[in-house]
Amino acid sequence: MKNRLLHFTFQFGALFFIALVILFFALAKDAFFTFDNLMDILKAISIVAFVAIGVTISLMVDGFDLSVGATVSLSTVVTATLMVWYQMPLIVVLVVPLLVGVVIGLINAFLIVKIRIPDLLATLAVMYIVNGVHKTYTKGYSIYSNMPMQDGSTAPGVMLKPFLWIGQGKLLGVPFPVILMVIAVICAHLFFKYTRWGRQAIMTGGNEEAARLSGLRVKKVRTLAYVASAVFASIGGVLYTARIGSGQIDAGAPMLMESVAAVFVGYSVFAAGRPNIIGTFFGAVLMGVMVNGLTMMNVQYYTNDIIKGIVLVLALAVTFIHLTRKKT
Amino acid sequence: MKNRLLHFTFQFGALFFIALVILFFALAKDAFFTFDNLMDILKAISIVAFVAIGVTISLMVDGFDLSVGATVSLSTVVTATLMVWYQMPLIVVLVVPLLVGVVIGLINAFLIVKIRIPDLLATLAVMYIVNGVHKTYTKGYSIYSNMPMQDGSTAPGVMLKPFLWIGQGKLLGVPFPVILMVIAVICAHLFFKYTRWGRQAIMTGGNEEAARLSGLRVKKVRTLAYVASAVFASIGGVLYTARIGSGQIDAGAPMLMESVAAVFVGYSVFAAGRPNIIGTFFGAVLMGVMVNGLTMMNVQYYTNDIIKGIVLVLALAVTFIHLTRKKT
Amino acid sequence: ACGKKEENNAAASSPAASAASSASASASGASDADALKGKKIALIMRFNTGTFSAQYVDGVKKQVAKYGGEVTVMASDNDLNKMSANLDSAVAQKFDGILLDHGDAGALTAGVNKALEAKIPVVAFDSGLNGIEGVTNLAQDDQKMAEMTLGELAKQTGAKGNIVKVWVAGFPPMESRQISYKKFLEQNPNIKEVAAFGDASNPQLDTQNKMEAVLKQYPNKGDIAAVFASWDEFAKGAANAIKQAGRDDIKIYGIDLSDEDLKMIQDPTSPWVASAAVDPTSIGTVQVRYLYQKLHGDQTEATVQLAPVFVTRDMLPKDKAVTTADLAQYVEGWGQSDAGNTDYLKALEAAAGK
Amino acid sequence: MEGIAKAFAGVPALKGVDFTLRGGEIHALLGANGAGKSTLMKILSGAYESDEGTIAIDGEPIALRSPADAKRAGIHCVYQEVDTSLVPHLTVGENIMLDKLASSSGSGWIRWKSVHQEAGRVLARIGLELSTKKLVRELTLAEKQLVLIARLLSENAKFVILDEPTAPLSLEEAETLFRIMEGLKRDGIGVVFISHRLPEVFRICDQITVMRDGTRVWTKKASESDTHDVVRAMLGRSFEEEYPKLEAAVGETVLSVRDLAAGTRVRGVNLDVRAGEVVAVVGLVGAGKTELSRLLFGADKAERGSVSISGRPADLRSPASAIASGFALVPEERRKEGILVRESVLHNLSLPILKSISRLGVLSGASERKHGSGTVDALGIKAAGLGQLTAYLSGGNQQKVAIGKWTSTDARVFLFDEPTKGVDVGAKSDIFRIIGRLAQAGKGVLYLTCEFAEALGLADRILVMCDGVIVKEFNRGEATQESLLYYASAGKEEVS
Ligand SMILES: Nc1ncnc2c1ncn2[C@@H]1O[C@H](COP(=O)(O)OP(=O)(O)OP(=O)(O)O)[C@@H](O)[C@H]1O
Ligand SMILES: Nc1ncnc2c1ncn2[C@@H]1O[C@H](COP(=O)(O)OP(=O)(O)OP(=O)(O)O)[C@@H](O)[C@H]1O
Ligand SMILES: [Mg+2]
Ligand SMILES: [Mg+2]
Repeated sequence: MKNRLLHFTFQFGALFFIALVILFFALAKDAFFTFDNLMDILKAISIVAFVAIGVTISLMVDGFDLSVGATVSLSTVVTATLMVWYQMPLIVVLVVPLLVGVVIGLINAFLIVKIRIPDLLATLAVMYIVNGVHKTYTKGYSIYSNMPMQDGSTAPGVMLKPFLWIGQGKLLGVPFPVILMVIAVICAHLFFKYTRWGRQAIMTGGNEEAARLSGLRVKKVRTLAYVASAVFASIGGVLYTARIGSGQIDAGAPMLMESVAAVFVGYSVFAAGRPNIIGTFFGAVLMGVMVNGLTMMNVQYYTNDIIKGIVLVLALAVTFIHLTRKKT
Repeated sequence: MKNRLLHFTFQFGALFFIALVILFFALAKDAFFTFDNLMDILKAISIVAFVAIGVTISLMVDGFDLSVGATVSLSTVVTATLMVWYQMPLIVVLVVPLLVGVVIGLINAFLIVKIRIPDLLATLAVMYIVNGVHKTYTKGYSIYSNMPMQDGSTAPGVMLKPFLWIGQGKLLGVPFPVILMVIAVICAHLFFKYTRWGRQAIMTGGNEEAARLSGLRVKKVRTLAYVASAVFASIGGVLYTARIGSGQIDAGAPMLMESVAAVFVGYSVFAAGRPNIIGTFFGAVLMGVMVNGLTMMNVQYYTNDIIKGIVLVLALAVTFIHLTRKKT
Repeated sequence: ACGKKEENNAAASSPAASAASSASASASGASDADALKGKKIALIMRFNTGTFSAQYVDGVKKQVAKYGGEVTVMASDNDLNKMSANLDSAVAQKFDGILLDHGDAGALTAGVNKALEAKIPVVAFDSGLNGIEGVTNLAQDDQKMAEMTLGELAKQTGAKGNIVKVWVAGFPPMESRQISYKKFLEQNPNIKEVAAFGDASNPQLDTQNKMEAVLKQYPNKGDIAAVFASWDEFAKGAANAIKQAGRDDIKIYGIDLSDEDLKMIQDPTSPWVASAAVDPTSIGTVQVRYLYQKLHGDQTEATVQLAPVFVTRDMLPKDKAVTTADLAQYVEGWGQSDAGNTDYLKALEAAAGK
Repeated sequence: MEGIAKAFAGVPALKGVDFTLRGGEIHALLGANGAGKSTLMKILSGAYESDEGTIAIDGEPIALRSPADAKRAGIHCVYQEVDTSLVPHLTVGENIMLDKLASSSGSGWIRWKSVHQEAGRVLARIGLELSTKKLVRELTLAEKQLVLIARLLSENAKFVILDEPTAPLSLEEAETLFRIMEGLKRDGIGVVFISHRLPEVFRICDQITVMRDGTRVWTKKASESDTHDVVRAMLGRSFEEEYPKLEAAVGETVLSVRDLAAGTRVRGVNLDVRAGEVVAVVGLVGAGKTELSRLLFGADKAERGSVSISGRPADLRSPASAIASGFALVPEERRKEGILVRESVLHNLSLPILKSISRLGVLSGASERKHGSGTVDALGIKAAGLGQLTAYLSGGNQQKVAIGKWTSTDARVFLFDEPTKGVDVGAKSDIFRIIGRLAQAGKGVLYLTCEFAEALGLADRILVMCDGVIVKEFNRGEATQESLLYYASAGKEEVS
């Protein structure tokens, strides 16, 4: 009985903790627990959630993709320039950044799978390169509708309305990016839980050698995982552009740490102790709730980080104290 | 014979590569290969080198300290405020930041060794906390001599001359921070190569359980490694303050990635394929040479990152293509 | 303020109808003051690093405090997505007024419209929100600032020689400054840019290191005439490098000015001799005043240009340290901006001060 | 298989080996540690690619470039290193069905219910009672081995390779395995069986191939050969499998354990070991031997009980303090616990004695090397050099390194947990000799094993452990295999 209870605390400890944080803010501030505000929170995390899903996938195959932030940046400016500089139709604007993601994923995979550079090292190098590429491409400028070009002329294009709707519109009262995020989370979760390819990725991450000996083409699996990671980051970049209505240089730089934090909090959810999609989603929610709630409480902005860090530690401690107890 | 040659290329490939980069810049720009400029390069990397030594140590015990950047920031502002706000004597100004480092290291170690939160997760959380602390402490202001205080008065202290000399002075024509760095690199290298404790750290990193069953106090070793990592970062922070003559908020934020890049390039040096002090030093040198050389060549600032990334990839590829060949 | 006045004709739907001041705008000072006390104001910032930023926040806070209100600062870590989320959240929390610091139209338009619908007045600083009716935009004239400091550069160098530019794109004010810079180069064919760099993520140390490399490349006196630092964080780094190298032939002309910068400009050994700037504290002050005008129900200008002031070392006293607070004694036009002040606001200040 | 050759980093492991397997036969592949058995089988199962040579099935040449190719050809393998083929954080069920899940054909959707049902059926076939929902990382080594065998049975194999499957298994479990192998044979499946336990080889195998130093020595019918033949072929010299018992003077009690307990695995153990005495603790798998050794060594925390060495209470708060008190442990899972595989032989050997080879903390390279080469010579460790990574040593030599690192310490009590698992007969008798010498040097030796024959041959006293307690004590010569088995399996009733 006691053991059951313990197991329960442990399994749902982190979720309970998130609920507690939400409850706290709801009691402290009336404006917090309103439909609109909760939607605002979800909308705010939607971009990070996409990037974090990508990071989760790379971690699932026991890799680590440090280049996601740079990929977000590149995809952001590519999306914006396609509209502003080249006046491309919507479909091109949506597809090309994903192709860019595929290319970055393949480069990462090539370095890691073929050249066998350890992932942290390889993706760090790619991070530098992609950061350089996106800045060189725009010469360091942000991209916005009818921006003045360097030759003195004015860029012909504007940010397309339907494109901006992707980031700012609502469907049945729910912000569209939130809908996209929820769909992505559910699909990714089902994929990794119930499809063979998803399990193959998890096997590869759990023990690459065992997976290989079971006849799995682990190189292919890892390659695809890196491509998926980069493509999710690209989607994050497209959403970012649609959300803010311009292409910002270095927009993705803060995304890396934020998404990693979400993924890590996700380790605690359901006491998985491992990267998992649902956990990542709740991790992103927790971070979003914290930022929103703390601002409402009028906590000095510079103390936000302290509280965020402490909450992170607590969430992690709940899980890992237990995971450890269980083992020994 | 052929094998020997291959082995040689491999072992010294990365060093050769660095030499090549230096040669290239030397041929391209007369001013590059002068004593003064080389000293400038070493001076420029001295701070990153200290931080990177810390990161190397945490990686040696199979950990990863993401909090070093935040530690640099905190130590920077602590150093500056001790002089400017509190007019402390030099010795206090030098010792207190190191104690701060010790405390951060102990917190990291507590979370990792006691609570058993995986290192990336724990140090990420600590990174947030420490970043919040240093901003809260200074309320977001930079710290400089006789700064106006928020209550309208003027801070009583100034940056001490002998303190600034640490970052800006020269000894026998060599910048003092360079001397410090060289001493630190040599000592750390000797420590890990020739002392019992250094060996214990490396063995703990190799396989913690086997090391524990061989009688090593692995918890102590890992704790000390995290403390060392944070203390090196603190020294980096102190040097930072001495170099720029003021305490800047968030000064350390870019240090994390830069030092990690140096450490990773270091994996290639002598084909170690693992963290090592000398490698880290050369990694930092390579990065410093690139920044300096590219600035001299007046390369567009936004392409710097691309070149840096490509050089990183090449340096890593040299090693890991070979390491892999060797194994199979 | 030399801003152009634009009559705001959206009287009916104007934020003037804010709940707190539904009384007519010509009501007596005392009751006005009561109605305007205790307001909750949100300040949403794109980034908040550096002394300049800190002083700006200070200006806002102090002014709101003078009016008996309370400020919540929402920082966005240079992430526009976070900034627009913060704006959403400020609207959701029904703040009485919203101040924006930087950002851009694309990211903020939707949120600002939401705020206006909710009858929350918005005053923006350097956010490029000119297209939205009902928002007062403060802007510091970045092109003018660059012109001023570059003009001084030309004057002191005799309009010839090699110069170094420290600049980075990606931020609207920077991009405006670049426009003036380009013009300047065209107009002064004898001035040649020999090096250009800049990194916003690590401005000071990176500039210091790179400047050292450039100095080594041009080791002789006279090789470099001057440095144009488009941001004070860059100027600090460049100043350190030049000063430590003992190259007193090179002068730095900067933009922006904080207390920290002022000390460096005053230092006779420092190469940094001039900077163009708007007083960060008074930006905050003026911005708050306009917000309170709106709260009071007044119609305010759509655009308020904050005139920059040019400060050179020669203007400053040699014998005492000057801060931005008392700089006005030495530099005309600095920090004295009475822009946006009204009688009832003065009354409010007096009333809330008690 | 014909003319198979394979070299690692220029060092040949196989030099042109021929090997033939027929359907419906159990073919034993024997050889000393490092002979190349596993390497040959890894080539056959696609885990390695051969440098030279051809493989043909039913006369058709076939290219085996990956494990997937081999599986398509019906070749399935249970690898020697159990942990390399399991995914620890997944369930038993998923691990059993791993090959199916990894295949690229069939439906993309997984029905978890049927996965667990099917896995449960196979487990029932091998008589293992285990929830298919349990995580593999919580299993014992034996259970892991059985999971791998279950995986094999879930496939439609034409050829089956079992690389030392019996090493971690108890006698009973091994019997079950033999029954399964007989079944496979009846179904016309060809089975390769690798083992260092010669008696079982002769019991169940039809053909025997012996390898030495990367070459095939001969292939014979099992019925036409005997242990002597095989051992001579393996080692290149005549050799009597024996347990060389070195006589040692028995002295004072060095280790005394009273009522030691922790959890359900060790429930109050009392025992004494005297100087110069080899005491064996025998028991079936799961009896709690490993747990006992870990408690004594401070690797796990005891709940109650007292332990003293030479009359002084031992400090068992950590392995480090246990070592200071005079313990040394050669753990069961050598690759994970005994040695650091990514480190050199030299660094492994010097690990516990870093203090004594350093002055003021500075290591003396000369004395480290002297100690290293001394130990390598004394124990007959076969390595390319002191700088070789232990990962590339054969199993027996790895085990010698795991023992060798303790021989220069001043430990008074040596704990050996199954030190002969996966070790060839030559190395095994080396290890026994080492243990004998330790006893002669006045050390107390506690030898934990499930190999009754070893205990009978080696020990001065035998303690039978069952379900966490010592149920019976025999002096040398008193016990037989049967009586040990009786107490080890039925002892429980006698106690309670
Ligand atoms: N991955 C590898 N890299 C380098 N050398 C290896 C590798 N694998 C095996 N070897 C070497 O190849 C030789 C044959 O090893 P193998 O594992 O086939 O022996 P084995 O007959 O299975 O021995 P055991 O009975 O101990 O399992 C040994 O000398 C071993 O050191
Ligand atoms: N709570 C537990 N959960 C999972 N495994 C456990 C637990 N407790 C002990 N074990 C493992 O069970 C195994 C069996 O116990 P133990 O090793 O003590 O018996 P043994 O007689 O040594 O068996 P073997 O012959 O397999 O070594 C040990 O390897 C131990 O790691
Ligand atoms: Mg083998
Ligand atoms: Mg055991």
